[in-house]
Amino acid sequence: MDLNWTAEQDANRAEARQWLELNLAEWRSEIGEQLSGDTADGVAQQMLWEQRLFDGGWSVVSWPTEYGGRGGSLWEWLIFEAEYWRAGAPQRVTQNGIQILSPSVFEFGTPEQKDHLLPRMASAEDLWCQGWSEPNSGSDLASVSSRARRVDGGWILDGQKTWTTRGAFCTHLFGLFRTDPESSRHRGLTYLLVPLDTPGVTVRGFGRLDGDEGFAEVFFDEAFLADDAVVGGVVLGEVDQAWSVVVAAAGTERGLLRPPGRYLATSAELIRLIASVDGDRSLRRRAAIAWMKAEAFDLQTLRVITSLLDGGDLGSESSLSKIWWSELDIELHAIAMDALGAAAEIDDEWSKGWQFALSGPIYAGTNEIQRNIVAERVLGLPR
Amino acid sequence: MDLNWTAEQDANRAEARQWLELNLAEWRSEIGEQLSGDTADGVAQQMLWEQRLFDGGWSVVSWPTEYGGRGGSLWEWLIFEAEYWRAGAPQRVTQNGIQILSPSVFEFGTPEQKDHLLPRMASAEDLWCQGWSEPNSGSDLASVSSRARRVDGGWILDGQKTWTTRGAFCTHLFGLFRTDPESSRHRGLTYLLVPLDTPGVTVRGFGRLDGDEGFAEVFFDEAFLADDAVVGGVVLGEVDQAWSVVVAAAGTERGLLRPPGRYLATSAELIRLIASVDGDRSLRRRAAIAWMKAEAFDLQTLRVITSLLDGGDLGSESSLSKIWWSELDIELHAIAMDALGAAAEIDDEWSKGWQFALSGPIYAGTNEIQRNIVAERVLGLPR
Amino acid sequence: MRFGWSEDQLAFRDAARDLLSKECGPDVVRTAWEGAPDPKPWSSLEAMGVLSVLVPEADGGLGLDETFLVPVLEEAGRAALPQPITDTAMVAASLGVTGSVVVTDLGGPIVGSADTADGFLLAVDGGVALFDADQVEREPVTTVDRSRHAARIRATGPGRTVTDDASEVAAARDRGALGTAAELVGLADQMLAITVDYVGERQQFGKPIGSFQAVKHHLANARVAIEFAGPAVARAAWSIAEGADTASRDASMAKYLANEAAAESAKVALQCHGAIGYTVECDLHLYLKRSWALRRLWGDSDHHVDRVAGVLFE
Amino acid sequence: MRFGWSEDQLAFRDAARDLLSKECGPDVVRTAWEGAPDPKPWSSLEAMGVLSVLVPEADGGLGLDETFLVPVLEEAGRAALPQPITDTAMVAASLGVTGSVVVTDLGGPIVGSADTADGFLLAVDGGVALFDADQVEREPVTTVDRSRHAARIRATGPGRTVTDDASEVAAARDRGALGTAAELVGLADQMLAITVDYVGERQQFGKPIGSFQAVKHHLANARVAIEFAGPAVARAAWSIAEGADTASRDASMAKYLANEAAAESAKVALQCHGAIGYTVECDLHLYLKRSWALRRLWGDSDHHVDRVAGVLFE
Repeated sequence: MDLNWTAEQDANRAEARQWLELNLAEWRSEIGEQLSGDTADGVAQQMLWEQRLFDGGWSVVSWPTEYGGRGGSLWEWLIFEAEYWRAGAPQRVTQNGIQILSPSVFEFGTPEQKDHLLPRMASAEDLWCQGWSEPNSGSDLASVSSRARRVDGGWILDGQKTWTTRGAFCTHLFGLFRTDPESSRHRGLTYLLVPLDTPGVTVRGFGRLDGDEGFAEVFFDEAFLADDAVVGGVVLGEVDQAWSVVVAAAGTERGLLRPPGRYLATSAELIRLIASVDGDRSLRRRAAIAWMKAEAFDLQTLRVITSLLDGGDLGSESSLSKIWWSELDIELHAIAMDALGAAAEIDDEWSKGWQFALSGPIYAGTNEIQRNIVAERVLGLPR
Repeated sequence: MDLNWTAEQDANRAEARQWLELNLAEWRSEIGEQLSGDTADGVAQQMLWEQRLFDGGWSVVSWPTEYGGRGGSLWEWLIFEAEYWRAGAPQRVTQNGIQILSPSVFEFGTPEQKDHLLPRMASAEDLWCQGWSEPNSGSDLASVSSRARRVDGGWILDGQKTWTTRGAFCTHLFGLFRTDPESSRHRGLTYLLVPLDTPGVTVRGFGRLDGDEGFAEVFFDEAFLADDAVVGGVVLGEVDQAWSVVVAAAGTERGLLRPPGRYLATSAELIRLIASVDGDRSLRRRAAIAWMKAEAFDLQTLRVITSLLDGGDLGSESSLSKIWWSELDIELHAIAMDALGAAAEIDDEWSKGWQFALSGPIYAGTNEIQRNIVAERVLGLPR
Repeated sequence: MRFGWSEDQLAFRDAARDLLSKECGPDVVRTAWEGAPDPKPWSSLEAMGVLSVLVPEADGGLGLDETFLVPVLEEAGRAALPQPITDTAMVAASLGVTGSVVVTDLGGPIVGSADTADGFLLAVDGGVALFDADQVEREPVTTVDRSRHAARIRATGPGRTVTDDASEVAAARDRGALGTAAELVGLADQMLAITVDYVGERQQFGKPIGSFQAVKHHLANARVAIEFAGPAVARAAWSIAEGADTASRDASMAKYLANEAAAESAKVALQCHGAIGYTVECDLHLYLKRSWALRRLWGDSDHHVDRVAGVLFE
Repeated sequence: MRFGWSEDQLAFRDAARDLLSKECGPDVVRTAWEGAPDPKPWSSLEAMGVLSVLVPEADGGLGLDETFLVPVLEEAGRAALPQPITDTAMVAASLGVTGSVVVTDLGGPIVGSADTADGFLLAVDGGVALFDADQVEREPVTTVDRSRHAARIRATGPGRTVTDDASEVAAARDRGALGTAAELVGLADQMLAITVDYVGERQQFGKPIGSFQAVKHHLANARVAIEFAGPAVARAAWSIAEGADTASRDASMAKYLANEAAAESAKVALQCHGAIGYTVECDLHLYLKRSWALRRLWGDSDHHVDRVAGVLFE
């Protein structure tokens, strides 16, 4: 056990910190008032930021350099993320591609798909949204009913996706479609890559809980998706075999590691807030408890990365992390709301953060599903 | 709405308070050191107390006078219970009979059974324990497998009951036995009344969590229960129809109303404890919250009694109360443990109370079952 | 001893509930998010006498007490009525101040319906004074619940002194806590009801999600919290109406338990709705955000717990 | 950066686990409830060098640090080893005090193994001094966990001063919190493991109770709490071994999270066992009661939260 960072890692951290400080200041003066990343104007601002990140070589720290990455280890990724959130940099509009799609491209993509998709994802030339949920398929992902029918030279898509984060501002969607009409549940699904400007595809943005247009519905109405609509092909993995891609993605390390720096940064802000409002002893105690939980998440991540580097895999334990960070995020913001008292109802950063935190136990598989997974796959309880 | 007590009710309260003060003092000087009511010597002490209660006319306040009661209303019962717990009087060793058996005797008993059973129960001549749970039937009561086979002049009993509270000190058991060997689940069960000195019945006391011999196993080994082993007959209700008795008992008002005075008394003690150890603000806040919950339980009981007197019935709402008082009892004792700090591990009244409180979410139907009932029967969610 | 609303109180409440279910559905609440609220439900309640329950008959009111008003405020909460009915019908009316919409900063610095109110009851030097709409300056505040139309208010005119008596001001604050507690119990019940309907219909894994034990237990928890907050609110109404010694303590207890019931109901309602509830297209958010605002008005949970602790440990 | 036990540390831990699983099963813990504990597991651990991990090689110890000892203390917790191993192997050893069983009142006024200890390390005027068994008076205390054989201790002889340095005493207290935290993580894991086995076997309503979602979620909550307490304990071991500036804060964080993990595990273990667990015939109570005792030794949760808050809000 050695919790000291190496001199090289310290240097990485210093470099990241300096770069972020300088570039955030420049970007902020360039854009004026910063808008929500879940609005059209806000996304436009953030594209400028993504461009800076990519140009600076910080967009995808742990990817190989050939795909636009920095070739860094998971440690360097973790260090960068800690600095990123500490600096108050904005949530990434590229995150659904980088966190959810890219691990599957790395594992299942053809060389041509990797060469084409990954650099464009890293540079935000393509902005990807996730097409998994449907009006009748939320927690029960295997019940998706959007269809893709094989025709000469491509696929005809029909159906609807929804709750698609930032769908109204993205260029592409990755999604699950039922390609074997005789199939049911998790069999007969194909993982397709769909440009959103495909004729027959309609995107309608709508308001999330905080009112920002952070969600979209995506309608597929006899939309023809040509096999070459995406360089390297529109199918990721094998036809009818999307489920194996989905399952593998849940077990891979890239992307699914939630950066603890985010919660450490929020807990540091919370402590400043409470110190500034002269919080009483019970608020200070609650904040100290939340800080410890953020710190524990950081430590657990260090443990997980050590284990991954030793050749272990993440597996179902990611469900433990998801329960922890999502409930911690609510706790951090609930304490802030209590510290703000009457001012908590003002529509500002803290109350936006509170509302966003409430989505944590819902998205990426509800915490009820995560607890089932912990019970069944980690503890081995009967299904 | 009128939350004032009548002059007559105030007089009842004063009478009860005075009687309890005098008689508790006399009883305490009579017995010396008070022992746990879950030990043989403690039960002997408490029988003296039960005798006093009965002689004073306070054993069963709301029963008709013909059965040894005081003929009081539910309000008078409530007032007496509040005074009883406020005075620090001991838990009743007669309670399983008075609270669980007697409502069914009132509703399903023959006149002869009522005349015989009820006065002896009120005077503690008979001490009843409950024979419902079996080694393989806890939450799932309908799965009981102890059998009663009809023979000339009586029944032959076989099987085993367990977790029978104070079984080692009781004279009689009321229990569910499978009388139709072809039956399954809740059909074919009969509610039998069994003297524990019946040959072939063996009782073995064993330690509850706190180490006191508060539980017993009761073994039935070809035990012959004569039809006249209990005056009025050993079957309560109809043969093979015990389930209707059990269901009705859950909906009747007598007995199932948990006296809120018990938790009000504990919260008053908790406040004294915390004031005495100079508890910090967060302990005081926690105690104030627990006090409010005890008070809310009292108020909800007043609401329920008002509704019962208006002709309503208790029904599944008793599950709401059970969840509330059982979790409140743990909360009250957990705060006390925290206030005691290092002294919390000493085996005394508070730590005994803590351990006892932990049984609350388990007995009388686990709180998991109660929440199912609230969801399905109160809210109408699908089973 | 009789702990339940009277026939008259229930009839009055039921009339308000009928009226609000017809005139103040979620669509009406939504209009208040866009601009001025529909005046209809408010004027219907006014016509029913709800706003003047506490006004003496001699002054044209109903001359009744808080035990008549509180059940109606629960209904106003259930409907998420946009106007600040506690301010007008409970606080202002009890201080003898009438007007169509009277709002006050006694419950906190951020005042609702600031743009349409015709009377402003403001804390002034330990007392309260009444100001007309043209005697105040409004600094609008964008709140999460847009239907509140909130602002910070500063007096620019002299106003009319309503009372200098600190105990009357304290009593007004108790009434504000009580009225808000009643609204919160109604909101909690409404969020639960919407969710019970939803989870009975929504199918996942081949069955209604309401048949999953985790969903059942979430909703059971909300039901338990409401079951025990309701009587605390009713008792506080009675204590205040009777001028009981425990009135302040009872108001605090009511507000605390109602706060917690609303918090529990809001939490499980959103979680059991999942992504569908996490949008402004779903009606749930109207009630959710109102409950968040009311939880901190007229004293948050810590404030009221401290008041109760102050009595218990005095 | 490498956050995991080394091969050597794991091998040492596994050896202790094997030893304890053979020599300190629930039956052995039960004997300590009736009288003096079986000396075998303790002397085996002593022979393995566990008691002298922190003792310099020059003094006949292993000359290793807390990162070797802590994984073994988790195993001692898992086994509910009756003797106070944290007192002896962690606290006394780090102060250069050796002996077969050394106990101390630095962690609280109620001291375990008071009847069999051969050394008593007692707080004296800001420092600590060591007393022999015949230099102390014991006032036995009946504790819920009878296997603790606890007493309040009063010195009757002069003793030998071990240190007068307040910072050494404070460091000893941090080590006590760390060692106890490690024991609690082991206990939490043990209670969970026993319960997972039980709910997989116990049938009600025609299936194992572990297939009910409510039971699953209870146990998942315990697993989550343990998952995040473990790394906090490991980090505190490293911080103390390295003499890091954050050592005290990290020890408090470890103790707090371990306390809460043990509390959660104890709660759900008992609830999921139902009446079967609510008896002294079921082994669960041995671990349950030990966890209750250790939660309040060497500082309870409020104490350690306040220490962390003190650093964060300094």
